[in-house]
Amino acid sequence: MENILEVNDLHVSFKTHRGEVKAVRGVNLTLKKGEALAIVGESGSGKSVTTKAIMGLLPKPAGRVKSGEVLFNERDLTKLSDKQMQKLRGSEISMIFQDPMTSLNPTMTIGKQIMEGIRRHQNLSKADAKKRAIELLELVGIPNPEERVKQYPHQFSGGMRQRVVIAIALACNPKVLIADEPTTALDVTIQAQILDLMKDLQKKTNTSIVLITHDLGVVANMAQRVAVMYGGKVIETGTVDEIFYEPKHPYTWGLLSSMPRVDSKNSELLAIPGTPPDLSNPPKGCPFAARCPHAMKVCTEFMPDYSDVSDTHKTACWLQDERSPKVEPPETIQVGGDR
Amino acid sequence: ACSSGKSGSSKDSGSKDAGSSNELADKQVLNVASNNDIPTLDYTQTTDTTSNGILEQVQAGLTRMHNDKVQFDLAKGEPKVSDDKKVYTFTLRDAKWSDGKPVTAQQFVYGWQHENDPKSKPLYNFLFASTFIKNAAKIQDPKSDMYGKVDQLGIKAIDDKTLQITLEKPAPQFFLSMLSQPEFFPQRQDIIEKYGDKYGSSADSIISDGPFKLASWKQGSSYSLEKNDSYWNADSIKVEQVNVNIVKELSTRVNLYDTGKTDTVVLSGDFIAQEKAKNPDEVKKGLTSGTEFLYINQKTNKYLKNLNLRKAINAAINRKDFTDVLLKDGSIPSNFVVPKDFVQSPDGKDFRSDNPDGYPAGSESDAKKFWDQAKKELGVSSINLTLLTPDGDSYKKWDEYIANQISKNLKGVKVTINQQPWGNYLKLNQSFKFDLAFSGWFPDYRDPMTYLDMWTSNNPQNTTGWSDKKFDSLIAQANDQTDDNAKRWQTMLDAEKEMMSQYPIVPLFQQGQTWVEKKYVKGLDYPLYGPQIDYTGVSILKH
Amino acid sequence: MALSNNEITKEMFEPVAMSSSESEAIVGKSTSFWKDSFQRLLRNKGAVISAIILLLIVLMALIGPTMNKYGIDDQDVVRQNLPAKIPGLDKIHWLPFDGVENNVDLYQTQHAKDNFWFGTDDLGRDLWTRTWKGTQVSLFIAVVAAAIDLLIGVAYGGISAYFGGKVDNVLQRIVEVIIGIPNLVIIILMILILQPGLVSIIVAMVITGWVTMSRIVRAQMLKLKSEEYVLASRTLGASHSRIISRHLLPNTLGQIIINTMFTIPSAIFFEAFLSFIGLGIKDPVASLGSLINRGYGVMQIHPYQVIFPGIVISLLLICFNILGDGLRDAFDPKLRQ
Amino acid sequence: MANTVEQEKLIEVKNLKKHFKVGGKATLKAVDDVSFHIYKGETFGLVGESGCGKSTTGRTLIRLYDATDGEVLFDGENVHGKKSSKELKALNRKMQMIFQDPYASLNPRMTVEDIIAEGIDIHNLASNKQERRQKVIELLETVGLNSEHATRYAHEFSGGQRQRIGIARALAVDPDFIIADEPISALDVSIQAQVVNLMQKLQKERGLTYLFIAHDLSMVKHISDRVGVMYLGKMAEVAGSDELYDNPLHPYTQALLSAIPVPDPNYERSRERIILEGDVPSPVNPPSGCRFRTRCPLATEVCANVVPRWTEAEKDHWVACHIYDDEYKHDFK
Amino acid sequence: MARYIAKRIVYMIITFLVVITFTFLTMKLMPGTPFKNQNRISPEQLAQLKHYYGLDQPVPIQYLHYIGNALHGDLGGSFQFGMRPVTTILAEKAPVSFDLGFEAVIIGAIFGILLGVIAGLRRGTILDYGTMFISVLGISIPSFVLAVFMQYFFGVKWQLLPLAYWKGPEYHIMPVIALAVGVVANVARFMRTEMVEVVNQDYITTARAKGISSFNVIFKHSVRNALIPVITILGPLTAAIVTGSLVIENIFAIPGIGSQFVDSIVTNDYPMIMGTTELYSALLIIMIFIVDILYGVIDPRIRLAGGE
Ligand SMILES: Nc1ncnc2c1ncn2[C@@H]1O[C@H](COP(=O)(O)OP(=O)(O)OP(=O)(O)O)[C@@H](O)[C@H]1O
Ligand SMILES: Nc1ncnc2c1ncn2[C@@H]1O[C@H](COP(=O)(O)OP(=O)(O)OP(=O)(O)O)[C@@H](O)[C@H]1O
Ligand SMILES: [Mg+2]
Ligand SMILES: [Mg+2]
Repeated sequence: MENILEVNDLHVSFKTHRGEVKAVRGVNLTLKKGEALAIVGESGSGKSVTTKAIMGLLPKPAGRVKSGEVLFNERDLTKLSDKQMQKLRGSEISMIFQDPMTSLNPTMTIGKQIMEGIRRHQNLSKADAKKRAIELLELVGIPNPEERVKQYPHQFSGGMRQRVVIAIALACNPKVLIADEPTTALDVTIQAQILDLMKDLQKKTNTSIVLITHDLGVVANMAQRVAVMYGGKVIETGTVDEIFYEPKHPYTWGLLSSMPRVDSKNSELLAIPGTPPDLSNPPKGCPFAARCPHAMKVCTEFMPDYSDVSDTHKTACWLQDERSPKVEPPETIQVGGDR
Repeated sequence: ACSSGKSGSSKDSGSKDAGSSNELADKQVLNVASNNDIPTLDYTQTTDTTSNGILEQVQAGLTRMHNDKVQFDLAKGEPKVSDDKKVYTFTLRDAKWSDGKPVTAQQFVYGWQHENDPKSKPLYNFLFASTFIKNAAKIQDPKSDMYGKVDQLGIKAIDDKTLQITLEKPAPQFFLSMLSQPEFFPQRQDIIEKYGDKYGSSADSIISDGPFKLASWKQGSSYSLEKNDSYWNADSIKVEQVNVNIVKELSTRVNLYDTGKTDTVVLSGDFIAQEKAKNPDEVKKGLTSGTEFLYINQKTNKYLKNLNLRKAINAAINRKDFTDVLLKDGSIPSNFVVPKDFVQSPDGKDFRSDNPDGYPAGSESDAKKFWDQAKKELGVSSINLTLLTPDGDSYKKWDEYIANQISKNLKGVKVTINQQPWGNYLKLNQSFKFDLAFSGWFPDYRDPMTYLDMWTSNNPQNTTGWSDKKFDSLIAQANDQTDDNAKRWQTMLDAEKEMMSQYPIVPLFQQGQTWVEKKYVKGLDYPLYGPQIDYTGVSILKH
Repeated sequence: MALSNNEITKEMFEPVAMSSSESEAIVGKSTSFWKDSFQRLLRNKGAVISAIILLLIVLMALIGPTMNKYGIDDQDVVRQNLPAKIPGLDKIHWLPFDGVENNVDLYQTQHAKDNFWFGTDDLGRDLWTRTWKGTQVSLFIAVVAAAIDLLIGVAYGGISAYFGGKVDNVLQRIVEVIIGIPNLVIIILMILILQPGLVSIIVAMVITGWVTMSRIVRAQMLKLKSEEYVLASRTLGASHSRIISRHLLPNTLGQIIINTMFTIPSAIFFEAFLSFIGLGIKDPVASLGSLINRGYGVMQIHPYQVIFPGIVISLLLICFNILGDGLRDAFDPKLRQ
Repeated sequence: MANTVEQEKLIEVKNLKKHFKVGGKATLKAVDDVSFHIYKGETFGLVGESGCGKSTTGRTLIRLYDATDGEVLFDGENVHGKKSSKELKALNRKMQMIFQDPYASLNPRMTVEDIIAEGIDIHNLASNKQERRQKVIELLETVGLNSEHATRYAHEFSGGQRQRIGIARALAVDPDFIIADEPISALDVSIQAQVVNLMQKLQKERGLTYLFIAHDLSMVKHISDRVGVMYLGKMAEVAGSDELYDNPLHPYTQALLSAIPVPDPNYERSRERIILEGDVPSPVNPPSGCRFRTRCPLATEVCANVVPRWTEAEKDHWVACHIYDDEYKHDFK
Repeated sequence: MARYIAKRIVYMIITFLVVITFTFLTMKLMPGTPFKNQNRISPEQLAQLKHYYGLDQPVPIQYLHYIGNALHGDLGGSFQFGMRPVTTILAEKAPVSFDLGFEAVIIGAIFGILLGVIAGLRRGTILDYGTMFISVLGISIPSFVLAVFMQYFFGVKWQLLPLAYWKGPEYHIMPVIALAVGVVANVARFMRTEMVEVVNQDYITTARAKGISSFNVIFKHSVRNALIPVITILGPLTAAIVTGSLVIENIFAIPGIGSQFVDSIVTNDYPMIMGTTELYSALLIIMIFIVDILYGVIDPRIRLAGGE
């Protein structure tokens, strides 16, 4: 499969009054056509910033792509002008945000908000755009779409709003859909509805998805591949099975074993001690070193290179180095996924 | 004197240049910027100089003040006077109202009665009593059984053109000038009843029989007078239109004048110097008949009973600096009671002609001397005095100066200013809750008595507590001498002299007036007595 | 990553034990909210400059009147309307300190021997003394009015929010009615009843002034009341007074300070406005407003009579506003991070 | 499990109701006739969708809200009802609460020492400054922090640390019972375990009883001995946690459980879900009868007309559903 | 919504009654009498006049009288204008003041919004600081000082604009600007805050993510939403402007109620003061009401929630 989206060595910084925050420090990602890539990781690890950089939506003038490239169909998005980017956004790449309660304009009807993007990208007449908006609402499972297009966001429940947001994102059949924690703010039962919908739509439209989430359950449910981020870097990436059943990075281990599982009862969870690094003053070496139970001297001094575990599985950890002592993943990790 | 219009003998109150060879402009329009709007043109409700002034321009009475002289206006020449000088019979000329109806004697009778009828809530009818019009005082007195019986008033229409006025005493010298006041004008019953409450509150609710008509009146903004062609003496009126704009800020008025948007503006304070520097020829000055003085309360303040203390206070105030440096508007220091240029004796001499500058007040050193003496006599070294004044912008500066002067020149005297709204001021003043009180007096009629009789022992206006037998008897004497004007005159001069030896009050100054007018304006007059501004003589030269 | 591999030696692969205290350590000095805000404020140049100017003005208001021999009511009409003259600065002609008006050196023509730094008024009073004395009075009025506003507003808003329910309902209805009354008009009416003067101006301004403060305090307290740390305190059994004094007030203080920073200039402005329409402080006592009122009438003739008090009042208003803005930024938690 | 060891009831909630007045005449029935009990030393989990009344239940239990109706017995003593301030204070010492938002639950103007010592001050548990400080340091160490942290302000801490400070504050008065209202939902996954482990450790050491509120079922199951499931102000089901997960009776519980994504790709691939239609109705206008009926795949006419009874369908397994009510059983297939 | 409006109207009436009562009592407490003029009035005359105008009756009776008359639109007669009905005078002058006030508010609002938008969008730049500094100046410099300066330069020195009166449109320029500057400053500051707030909202990011043009993002999404709360300050601001024009009206010789009010105060013209106060209050109350309703109409969240 060809890569539709490729992020190479992306660096993003924010200027704040406390100094420069290096939010993303050399991120590499690839997204293949039709697949769903999940990005998981610590809060503040740069997941949202990475996707915003892809979309060209970094808050100006504080945020800036310092170096690296974002290749979409072989075009480097970081080099595009505002105008060119606007053409792309919403038509080729779309995005969904976390909070459906705030991501819709409260003073504009749902219909208008959907039509806006359509009319911009697909020279449709007003009437046609409206027809399309109604179709889209129907597609995302909103009953009475003819009535609903005339309503305002506050007349919709949270789940409904997220459906609307998805409808907006899918309005122009984008090639890539970036969903930044699309279900975090929703209740489990509603989350299930939305995930179901997304999967369904992906099948229908063959859109590639980048899904950011904290919930490994959601990852397991939705994604084909996973990238694990920590401290502004991708520290491990691989297929879902590789990440869930043969994780190599101690952070991934921690992540997996700090979650209780409905189906297996452990007396104690494995907690990752300490707190994540301060990105305005990032550590020299591996960002996880300070919290890593297997940290070595080298970890605090040097950032490890990526090593290939398999064709699809990469990790950046000194434990992969042959000089390091052999460390077994905690037993809570169900190696091989034998269930 | 002759009744018909004005001869060329216009009196110049200031330094008006008399160059007269100039051609008249095609458009006879005068633009004025004034501080004051007309409060009302309902005869019964006017109390202020602006309203009265306008009424005197748009209406006419038996007489008219012009160039400081009494002229017969609607009266066709001198009245017939009875031997006891108590009954005057006037013949009216054929004058018309602006709606074409004739002016009749009955309209006078109605006017006077209306003016004295409690139902019309008149505000200024006490003039009828002061003029000794028969029964006027009783009709106005709620306690009298004649209260409100206006048909008992001493006025009668013999026929359409003959009017008879009866007085209680021989008519005072000011009688004819008093008849030029709007209160004594004829009134149109039909119009007044037609408009009711709204009468006199808009340009179309009044009709004119005077030199001008009120052409428009936008309250608070502007009004304009237009020559009244149906006025009997319309031929003598040159100016066709007078536009008056109400502008509250003096600096704005001056700016309007400087930019040629208005032809005349009354000045005060520092603007006088400014305009003098800019347009020296256009600044005019004149006196008014207003006098300002301080009451001294010797009724409840035991110190102020002391003559030397009163003299000291009187001498402590440098009036010359006050009028010349501070006011600059042509006001003059007054060490007298009856103002200058206000009224002439029967033989034509000004009341002040014998001592134009008044009685000497003394210098700063005199003040010290008097004060030292007073201290010895009173056995004190310091006293505190309050200076009661009405509130108002102009008083502010005056108070500060006066208070400062007294404190500065009489070491040990401390003066505190107590500014009060008018009603409170009156109350405090009447109940003697003050030490010194600022006051001013404008004449109610054209006679020295209007300044003098209030100081008699039992006069309610005499809120000084000063009681002087000699003065009282002189005033009584003068009031009984209405049949011998020369004698009466001398008695009044003596009375003033007596008063000014006792200092029941501290006279301060006689108000002046300064204004600018463009060179092409001729004949604009701010008379000492009569209308506030007299437009009847105005003409506009080519410019 | 291009690392030269030879820097990495074998012994660097020794495991190092991470102590828990290390991973929990917090670097840097402990900063309280106030210290933190203060530091942020210090970084705001505008606010710092404003604060310095305000300090200077306050200082001058205190010592200015004593710096020459004239009192506020030392009149001498002979020296009336002299323009400002400061020896030294009088050589620089574009500055208004050369004693010259309309190209005439009035000090010569009026034979004035002394220099009047801000000139004199029409009664010959020294405007330097009067300006600073006026500043003193204006500041006094403003600060006292603001302080009383603060007391009433905080008490009213606090009670309303804290006790809620019926109390709140009644108190807020009252506020709603008061808001419907134009405050300028109220102030004027109050002054008319009370007679112009220091006390009545303050009373008149306070009568409506506290409403803003009370609303701010109420809104803030309502928000805080349901904050979890207040609930936590309640579950610990804290008394009303403890909750108010330890939790609600300290967390409202920022807002209170900010609002006060805006109340003071508006009180200064109101006083000036009242003086301007003749309802302010009565002479011979001066306030900035009464000075401007006097000077304004002759502004075109003797501009210096209005310029100096005008500059002082403008500086006061501007600086208070900028400082207020600065404080708001400094206290705004949104600008933290 | 704990419930077999110790059966003494610490908390008994009987027909608890809490209604809020919202705008005009409408009332919002946040908690409507809820009954359950908590045994000494156990952890009782409370789950349910957002807005179903979990927090309100917790807060009414601890008298942050006055109950509209019903009673709450703590060790046999009614929490509500008239109380002297002394009695109230005593009660406050025994019951404590931990809050959801680590950023909002610490007063930003106070040092950590003062925050933790608040209970000590209120109840006069320290005779002097030194003792107070000593106690604070002990508490800090209990929650894995140290004395250096005492002088710092809340904003300098990370979310997990703050949450632990909140726990230390609650522990300061040495309570028997702690209500934890979503103590971990605002924390990052890697931090959640820190807090949960700490809570479990403390329970063991001090014999605490917890009411653990959360909407994360996996965590609730992990920590709780028994679990209550709420729906729209009503209790739907109460059972031992294993029992509930293995044998959910209420259709809502079943749907809830099936909706949780499991972090296991293989499992997820093969899993069948019950996906509920629609949203939770408004508690201002709840549906008649069974409140869940509008979304229930099994709903019949009865459900609209009759409010389901609170029945013990199996031993120690309570449910409010007509399906398990002998009277209506036959209406369902 | 209807219920809400009804409730608000009841409040308006209560507020208004309170204002009337307060004003009435104030007048009763005021020292002095209205009969201050250049004329002299003796105490007897004063008593007589008081009798004429019913000022010697017990206060409660005077109050009931006043309220009764007020309900018929009769606010009494102006003492200083020969008892011309206060309502007539107000009816004549109010339009001028309202005209001036509304022009100032509209122009001020437009420029204020523009400046606020610019500052809000360019937050932290020179443009932002510049705009905000200007608006601090605008708030700080009293309008009357500005008015006098403008009058001197534009009217007298350069003679570009008429320096006084209220006639053609060119007469409006200076007074409206003098008043509008404060509005501009206030609105700009408020607008900026709202813009900064709105620009950081998620829905703006959503809008941007749709790829619509920056122009549309700014105007259709940001400005529109930022404007809604700005409307709330326009009500009180309009009232403040109309009241605040007292001095401006004097300076430019504009025949409005503002300069009238000052005159009434100076002359103790009770009925006029009361009438004007009531008019101002009515204006403020109605403006607040209108703005509230407008707010509801513009913001669908409130409009459709039925004013709960
Ligand atoms: N506008 C900004 N200004 C300054 N710093 C920012 C800004 N936005 C993000 N950051 C910083 O960048 C870092 C990465 O943030 P990001 O939002 O990408 O995290 P995330 O992985 O999405 O976390 P979460 O899971 O909490 O959403 C954080 O340290 C954050 O503080
Ligand atoms: N103080 C209050 N006034 C009015 N309504 C309230 C109040 N507190 C809660 N509610 C309402 O009561 C209902 C239950 O709220 P509660 O906070 O108990 O839910 P919850 O189950 O804790 O939800 P979440 O999971 O979102 O915390 C909600 O509809 C909420 O809006
Ligand atoms: Mg994020
Ligand atoms: Mg909750």
